[in-house]
Amino acid sequence: NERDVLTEKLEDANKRISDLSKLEERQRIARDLHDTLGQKLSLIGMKSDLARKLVTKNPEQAKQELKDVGQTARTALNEVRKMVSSMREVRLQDELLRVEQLLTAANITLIIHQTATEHKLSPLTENILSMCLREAVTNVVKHSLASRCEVSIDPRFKDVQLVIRDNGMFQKRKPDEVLGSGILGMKERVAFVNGSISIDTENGTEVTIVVPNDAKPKSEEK
Amino acid sequence: NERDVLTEKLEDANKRISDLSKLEERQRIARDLHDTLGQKLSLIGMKSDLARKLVTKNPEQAKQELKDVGQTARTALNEVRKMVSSMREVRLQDELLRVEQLLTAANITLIIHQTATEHKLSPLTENILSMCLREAVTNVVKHSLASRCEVSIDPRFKDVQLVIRDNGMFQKRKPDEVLGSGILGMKERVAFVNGSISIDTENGTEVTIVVPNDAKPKSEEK
Amino acid sequence: MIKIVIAEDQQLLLGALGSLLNLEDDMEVVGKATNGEEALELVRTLQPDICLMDIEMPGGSGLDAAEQLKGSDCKVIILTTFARSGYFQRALKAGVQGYLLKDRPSEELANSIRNIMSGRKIYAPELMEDV
Ligand SMILES: Nc1ncnc2c1ncn2[C@@H]1O[C@H](COP(=O)(O)OP(=O)(O)OP(=O)(O)O)[C@@H](O)[C@H]1O
Ligand SMILES: Nc1ncnc2c1ncn2[C@@H]1O[C@H](COP(=O)(O)OP(=O)(O)OP(=O)(O)O)[C@@H](O)[C@H]1O
Ligand SMILES: [K+]
Ligand SMILES: [Mg+2]
Ligand SMILES: [Mg+2]
Ligand SMILES: [Mg+2]
Repeated sequence: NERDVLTEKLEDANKRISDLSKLEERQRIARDLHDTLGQKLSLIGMKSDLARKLVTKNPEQAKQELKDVGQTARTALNEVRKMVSSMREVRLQDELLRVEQLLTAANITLIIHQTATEHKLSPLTENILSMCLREAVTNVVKHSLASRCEVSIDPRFKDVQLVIRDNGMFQKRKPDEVLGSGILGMKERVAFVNGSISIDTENGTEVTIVVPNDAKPKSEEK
Repeated sequence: NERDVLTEKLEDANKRISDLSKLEERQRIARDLHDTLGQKLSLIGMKSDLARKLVTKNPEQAKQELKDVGQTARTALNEVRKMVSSMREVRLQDELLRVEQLLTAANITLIIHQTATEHKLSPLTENILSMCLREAVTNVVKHSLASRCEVSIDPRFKDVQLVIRDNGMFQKRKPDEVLGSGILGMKERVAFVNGSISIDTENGTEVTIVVPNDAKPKSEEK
Repeated sequence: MIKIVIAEDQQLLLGALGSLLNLEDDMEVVGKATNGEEALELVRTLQPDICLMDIEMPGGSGLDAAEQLKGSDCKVIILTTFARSGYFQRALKAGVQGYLLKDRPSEELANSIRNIMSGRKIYAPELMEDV
């Protein structure tokens, strides 16, 4: 019928958008790669050839060329590193999209409360919050039997508060059951940046996480 | 009104799909880069340091290390090239060959007008033109009853014009027929890069597409 | 003399790193391994002061080996190229004294080794972002 046809069309359109976006991103990266790395690698090739010829004729000059080679290689690697880390930064907003899909698939209504804010979160903060969000929502899907899940994100002056609440039932473990690693993992990560986490199991489950805005590992020693 | 709300929702959804797809693609590429380039660039850095220290102490050994540096740089450059070229996709000329086969099989004569040119098309431009070419020619084969099809490709200073013309009859749809997705898909793709498309159904069907030479998705404009 | 064992699966890198450190007056590379298992064996038999460890090696990762060496007299330095999810945390748990980039100039690496010998811990900021 007509509705099915429309649904199918929408799916087609979504697939097209996704393909084009991927293509576009690939091409952008390809251009970057080509421009930044291609040139530097050619330079390294040429300079190392030159240095080889200078080893006997002009050792001092050879050393200078070799300094350039080392420097160029390190700059290139830094560029790759930056490229890679900007590519794999887990953004909280992206993670929100993912958990939305997860909850939709599980037929649990998601309600998001988000305070608009100018505070930029540090990548580490975003990473830790994303991981906790994912784990807490996974637990809601796996254990809660809830029909609704609320996520609220509240970036304040010095810290961010993330709350994941469901209207199900917290499942107590039997004494002989093995412990899950999810809650433990959240605790470890949050502790790692001197944040706090608490879990209220009164009505459904409510996980409250507070993490400093500019999270730094506490063990950093220099 | 309701229609506006729906349209806005759809746009939101499209943006989400696009963002997620880009993220996925970036992460895939990050993994690749990581594995191939990181090690080689580290090796180059170390070997050039070593060679520098050996220039006076052991010139022969220094030369040997430098051979390795040059070799590693060239291997890495090849890998970058491969990666970059695998990121570039469908070529318009390849698509032309494909539609030629299609038309031959349908017993429709193909006439190609192509302005020789030095203008290099951006990969995204090529991709979008290729897709439109394929769809328009598929329509000629499916609906036109034509004996002849002309394709002209005209890359100009700032944009490219692609025209697909047939000498058949445009088939009007009956009001109750469901819409095809082909023309819609072309429109969407062309709009995605701020191009234009028009369809003249006076004598046979003539589809005219104009796309910027260095096509960029609209969303990149700031 | 600072006695060093290196574990690195890429032969060329292992060779270059070994030669570079041997060129330092106060250092001696006493053993070279190509995986974590071998590294553990060499540390047991040769009793080095420092073990430099790559992470990803077929046949026993550097992080596994570092965990085994936790609390031993041999100080462990992890050398790696990129941050990767979870690695830094594991390295911290294993109590490594250094978590450094592979591509820093050799002079810098030598200095880091000396500082770590005198009891400091050094972690490269580039490698800490991923958790
Ligand atoms: N939202 C929730 N609703 C109901 N029960 C929960 C919820 N979150 C956690 N639990 C209970 O707490 C236990 C511990 O959670 P945790 O995430 O640590 O382990 P897990 O989910 O069982 O395993 P893993 O995390 O390794 O996937 C769960 O097994 C479950 O019994
Ligand atoms: N070259 C053509 N000659 C005659 N009629 C055409 C031609 N191109 C399009 N049409 C008419 O326009 C309609 C819409 O084309 P469109 O490509 O959008 O859909 P479709 O080809 O029917 O389906 P789909 O492309 O989704 O397989 C066609 O069904 C046909 O009636
Ligand atoms: K020495
Ligand atoms: Mg869990
Ligand atoms: Mg069609
Ligand atoms: Mg390795």
